[in-house]
Amino acid sequence: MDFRTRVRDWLSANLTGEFAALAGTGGPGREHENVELRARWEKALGAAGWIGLGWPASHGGAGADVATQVAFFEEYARAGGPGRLSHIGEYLLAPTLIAYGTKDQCDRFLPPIARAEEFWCQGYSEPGAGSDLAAVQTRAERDGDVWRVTGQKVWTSLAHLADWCFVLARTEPGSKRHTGLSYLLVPMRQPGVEVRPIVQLTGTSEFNEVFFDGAVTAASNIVGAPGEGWRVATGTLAFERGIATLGQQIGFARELDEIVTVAHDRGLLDDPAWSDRIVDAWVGLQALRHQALRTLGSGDGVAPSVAKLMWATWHRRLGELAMDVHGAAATLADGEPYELSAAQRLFLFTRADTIYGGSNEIQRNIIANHVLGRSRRG
Amino acid sequence: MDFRTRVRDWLSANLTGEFAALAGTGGPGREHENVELRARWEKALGAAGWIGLGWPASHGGAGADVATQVAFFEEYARAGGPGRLSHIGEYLLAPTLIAYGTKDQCDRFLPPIARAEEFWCQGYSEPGAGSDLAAVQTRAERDGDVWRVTGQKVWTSLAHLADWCFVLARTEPGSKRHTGLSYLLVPMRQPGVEVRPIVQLTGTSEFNEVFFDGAVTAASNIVGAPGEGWRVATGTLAFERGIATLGQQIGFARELDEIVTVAHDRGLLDDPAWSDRIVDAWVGLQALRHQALRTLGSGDGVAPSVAKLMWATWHRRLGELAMDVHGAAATLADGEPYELSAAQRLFLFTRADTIYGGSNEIQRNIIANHVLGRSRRG
Amino acid sequence: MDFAFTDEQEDLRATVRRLLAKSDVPLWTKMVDELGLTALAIPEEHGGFGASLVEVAIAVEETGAALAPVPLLATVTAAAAVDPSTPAGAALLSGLAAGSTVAALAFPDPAGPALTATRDGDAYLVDGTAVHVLNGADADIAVVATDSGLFAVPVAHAKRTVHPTLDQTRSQATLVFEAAPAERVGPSAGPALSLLRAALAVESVGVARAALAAAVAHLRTREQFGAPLATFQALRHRVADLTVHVEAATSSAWYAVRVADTDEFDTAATIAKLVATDAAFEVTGECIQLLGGIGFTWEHDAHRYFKRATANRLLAGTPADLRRELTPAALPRSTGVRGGG
Amino acid sequence: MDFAFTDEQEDLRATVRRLLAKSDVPLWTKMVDELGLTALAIPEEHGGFGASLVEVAIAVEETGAALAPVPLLATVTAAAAVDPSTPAGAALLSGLAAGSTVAALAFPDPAGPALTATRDGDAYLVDGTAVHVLNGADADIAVVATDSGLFAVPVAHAKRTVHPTLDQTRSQATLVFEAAPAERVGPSAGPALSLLRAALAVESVGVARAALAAAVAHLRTREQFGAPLATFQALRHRVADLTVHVEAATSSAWYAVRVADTDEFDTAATIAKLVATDAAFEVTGECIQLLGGIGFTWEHDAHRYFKRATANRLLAGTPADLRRELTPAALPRSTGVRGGG
Repeated sequence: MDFRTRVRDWLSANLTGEFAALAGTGGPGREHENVELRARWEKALGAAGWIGLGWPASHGGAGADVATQVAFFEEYARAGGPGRLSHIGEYLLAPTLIAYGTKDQCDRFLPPIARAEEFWCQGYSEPGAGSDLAAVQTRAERDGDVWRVTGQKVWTSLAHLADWCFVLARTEPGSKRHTGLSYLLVPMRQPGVEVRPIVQLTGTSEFNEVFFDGAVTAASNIVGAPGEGWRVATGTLAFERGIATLGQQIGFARELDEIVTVAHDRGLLDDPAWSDRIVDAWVGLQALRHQALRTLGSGDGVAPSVAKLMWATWHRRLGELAMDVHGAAATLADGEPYELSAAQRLFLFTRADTIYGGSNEIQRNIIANHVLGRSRRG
Repeated sequence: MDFRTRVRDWLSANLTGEFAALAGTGGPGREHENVELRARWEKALGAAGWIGLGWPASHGGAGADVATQVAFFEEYARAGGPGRLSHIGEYLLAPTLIAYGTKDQCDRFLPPIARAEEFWCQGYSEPGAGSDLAAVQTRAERDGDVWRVTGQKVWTSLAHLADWCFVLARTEPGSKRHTGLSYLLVPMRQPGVEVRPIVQLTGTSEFNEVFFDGAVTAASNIVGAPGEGWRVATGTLAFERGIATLGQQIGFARELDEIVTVAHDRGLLDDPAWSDRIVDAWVGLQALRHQALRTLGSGDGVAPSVAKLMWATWHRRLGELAMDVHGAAATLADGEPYELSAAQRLFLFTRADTIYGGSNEIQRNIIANHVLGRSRRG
Repeated sequence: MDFAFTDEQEDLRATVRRLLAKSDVPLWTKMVDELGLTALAIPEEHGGFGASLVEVAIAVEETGAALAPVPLLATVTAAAAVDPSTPAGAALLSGLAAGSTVAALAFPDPAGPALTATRDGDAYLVDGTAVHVLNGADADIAVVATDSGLFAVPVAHAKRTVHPTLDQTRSQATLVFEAAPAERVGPSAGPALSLLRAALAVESVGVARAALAAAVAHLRTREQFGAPLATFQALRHRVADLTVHVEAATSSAWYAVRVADTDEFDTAATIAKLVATDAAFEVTGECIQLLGGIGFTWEHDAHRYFKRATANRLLAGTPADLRRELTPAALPRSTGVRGGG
Repeated sequence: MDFAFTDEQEDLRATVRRLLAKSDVPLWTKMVDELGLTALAIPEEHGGFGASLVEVAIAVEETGAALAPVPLLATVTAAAAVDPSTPAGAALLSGLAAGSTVAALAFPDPAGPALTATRDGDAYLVDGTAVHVLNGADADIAVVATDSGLFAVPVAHAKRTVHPTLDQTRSQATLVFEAAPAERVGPSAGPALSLLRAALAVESVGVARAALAAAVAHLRTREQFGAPLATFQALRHRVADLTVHVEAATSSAWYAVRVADTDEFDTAATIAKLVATDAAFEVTGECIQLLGGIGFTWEHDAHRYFKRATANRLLAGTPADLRRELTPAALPRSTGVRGGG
């Protein structure tokens, strides 16, 4: 049986019963939905061996190539699989450990990720630093057998669910910018860690502030040498997106379908001005797909930035289209206190698409550095 | 008889005979048309007292207020009056002389402008300096009773017709940027001046390079003190546009009308996608008008930059619309060697609209300086 | 045409702005009792100040900039639509001027059946459904646009459904009238929609301006990569473009206000609604981007500006609707041949 | 799907680029005789190299980047449309492979009558008017898309009007056929238009890339206000956005090339034409802006890129036409309800 069929069969057999309610829930803008059930679903995924597909076999993975991983994401999206909770561990931490960690670290941390027994969150951004990831003020001091971490992180997705956080902290007092940072693995469930959700414009929450006040982690929980944190953190930043892109686009297509349905029901499709606008959205989605197919795994330095700018900008415009096809009715919410329709949620959360995960401005800086050479700033 | 009627009557009585051929000719993108006849037309305008309407009566003008001057431009545009040749003297030099010049200079230079006996051009921009007007390398040395001017100016409209040029030249050797510049009035018809037309993307020419090689002007032909040239030049830069705006918009409306006619003839107007696009162009034109009416004469510091950005951007889009309504036929020229249709000329020359007379980037710098405070650059 | 404000008008703006800056509660009471903002354009003989729509628009623009959740726009547009020469209109205006009554214009769904008024002896009965009635939760009197004129109906006589809204700073209601007793307050519903559109345009100017000011303040104070954000040219140019949007919105919105007494008003108000609400939408959306992460938090006001701008853009005629309404003006002859200018 | 080029394909690209960089005259002779570019995709049994459309597209992209005034695109699209299993097609391909013949695809005005072919004994007669025939001034053979298949007609048998063009680097002709003797070279005109569109898309990628490279070179060398233009963030971000356009154009154009043998080709070629020519239009236009004053001089190549991009955008289906053609694919069921993905 080919891989795709295997994935499809497993999903259709398992996304049933209590899990049937998960279809289409979770993910960006909807991370607040069905959290406990999704955590159980992750364990089912892990038990079936779907987590860590791309890790090398030597590290407990399936050593799947890019095309195979893409196939998984596509089938998962097509089946309406819910937004993932273990992806930060699987796609951000694990490649980092595999590239820069010790064997002991891999042995300790990879299996619980693969079994969805431990969830992770990412402690990079800090308040007031915006997109400037090197403006780290969180500090960690070595104290005997442990690191003591004090500081504040922000925009931390899923921190409230996470068991661990990988933290960029300043371990050389007085160091500046990219120097003197270390990459620490810090347990979240301890007295020195406080998580406060950030309520976003949708009225829901999926990002958090995380306060470390003398939080403790074992001295061995450092990836790379002390002071090498910037290299470790940026070496795997590019893992963040890419492979998931084609699956993400299936979700986009579903959103566009809903828009088409509304436009049809409201009798707009006979009006060429409306159908042209929808055709443009559809063409843009095809262009996203062509871009992903051409650049996936190509190692092209600007490809991730190009892809992020393309999809975030396209998706934001899709959110506007979703509202416009509803017309004035789109100004009414679905219910009290602030229950939003799918179109409204899409519309509002896509304003965040162009900011989180590297803002449009940061992506433009990266591309410009590549095309025009580095500039002094940005 | 009210002023408007007087203007209208005069135009309908005079834009006849040989001058009838002038209707709609000249102006940006068409400065190469009917030059000699337009020069005679300017003399007729001057003889009738239409040049210098806004100058104070003490300087030989009519002391007309802004509304009256606007009325003249509107009626002139409505009658299809040709692109002006004396406007650089009338609207750029004359206000400068009135503000900063001596009585002798006003007596010497204003009357020939008002009679259209002497045409002027503006010697500010230099090759390689782009929008950086302070990057002046042209130098002038005092030599007994005269200044000797050496250097090169560029983007000089109508230089090939001009009798005089007002030149920003460096008179203090070794001075930098805005300091050490002087504002000199230099006769064009002398051996030390060479004018070379710049052929633009339309295949026609209205800008020039001007080479000064020891060109001479009397010591008295300096406006303001030596070294004060920057203040004199920038003090009247804002005169450049503004009052002419509402007349310019009548020309824009005529261009839009032509587009509507083509769209109608090609059966496009029954298609809402096309009619919406034309409505948007029309709405944009109304917005230009509202903007001009609200800010004319308001002394609002950013208003000229806002207006320039608005009209240049709108006009560029109009040029694209003009091509699009023709479809594939727009790729064929009207004749050999490179005769362009009105739509093609509009389309191509509007690419210059966003560059000359202060590029979009320069206008954005000016607005940003106003809103955000000055920055180190730009 | 003179767009300049008189000294008195500038004073009014400053006074309204001062009150709004205090975030006083009860704000509405103070707006009405202390400043008499609902009385501005009502004739003196009906208890008002006899000022013009310009004064009203100043108050609406400032109230929009503050996103104040008060029924000012609803009440003053209703007041401006009422014909003072009708007896019931005169009475209603007195109540509005005194601030004892909150009113709102009520229109049917453009895609649905019209609202109708039928004579019943000396009185009238209104039937039909009005949708998206602004500040419908607060209104005492609905000023209803029917196909036979403008009618005042006590909201108590309608079935009112107050909806939760995307923009939480302004309520909306659906009002269902079933033979609701009504009084005639104007011969034609004609100018009512244009008044609402012009007011939404002017309000959107205030919303856009305030959002941009918040973003500008952020850029001037926040540092990144070792320099204030306000020194980054890409952001500077974005701010310049947004300034152009605000300027264009201001001009078209105020043009409509200035021609309110002319034949041009319907077209000008439609253009103003299109230009100003599109501009406010663009500006408030981009301000979220300029603010970065905090821009999409609930805590920051940026999303409130954006949601108000979104609502103003879609209510009382979407951009798509407005373009179609403007088509005859933009393409006046089916021959496609028009006179210059 | 693999978008990667083989080493041989990269070599081909480098070779073509080297030749074009020399601005050799006669360029066309060298392209044909030395590199055999017209023979690339022609089967070996007809004198070609038997390579794929990928190799052809590489040559077209590079020739576009150089704005070389040679009939390469016209000839190779005609060659690709011809069915080698037809006797006349096989003969024509031999001539094209040898470079002794220049061909061009010929289509009717979409708004006018179709081109027709009628049987006349063993031969055919073609009637009708073909418009905007690319490189129509140079073509010996018109490969004519009629409603009954693809026919080769010697241009000598047509009334040819060569037009002056906005884009002076490529000629266009109108060809009027009146019972012109013709040979059948393909059963259906079907893929001909898609081949032309895909080729124009790929060529536009080259045009956009070259224009952007020229602007980037300018920004890196020119100083203003005491600093290289390449350090101004507003310009840097503009270049980033244009890079995104070029990338998107590259992906959609090459996607079409890669699926040329599948059922998807017509849709993919139409999307590629829309995406890539719109992108090239935007990029080449903005490059004029980035270059400033010299950007709109006749002397600089910027306007030539812009004019080629303009022509490619409007020929073989305007953006408005293409959108309408794509509507069934984008909105496949009139119910508006579609399956996910």
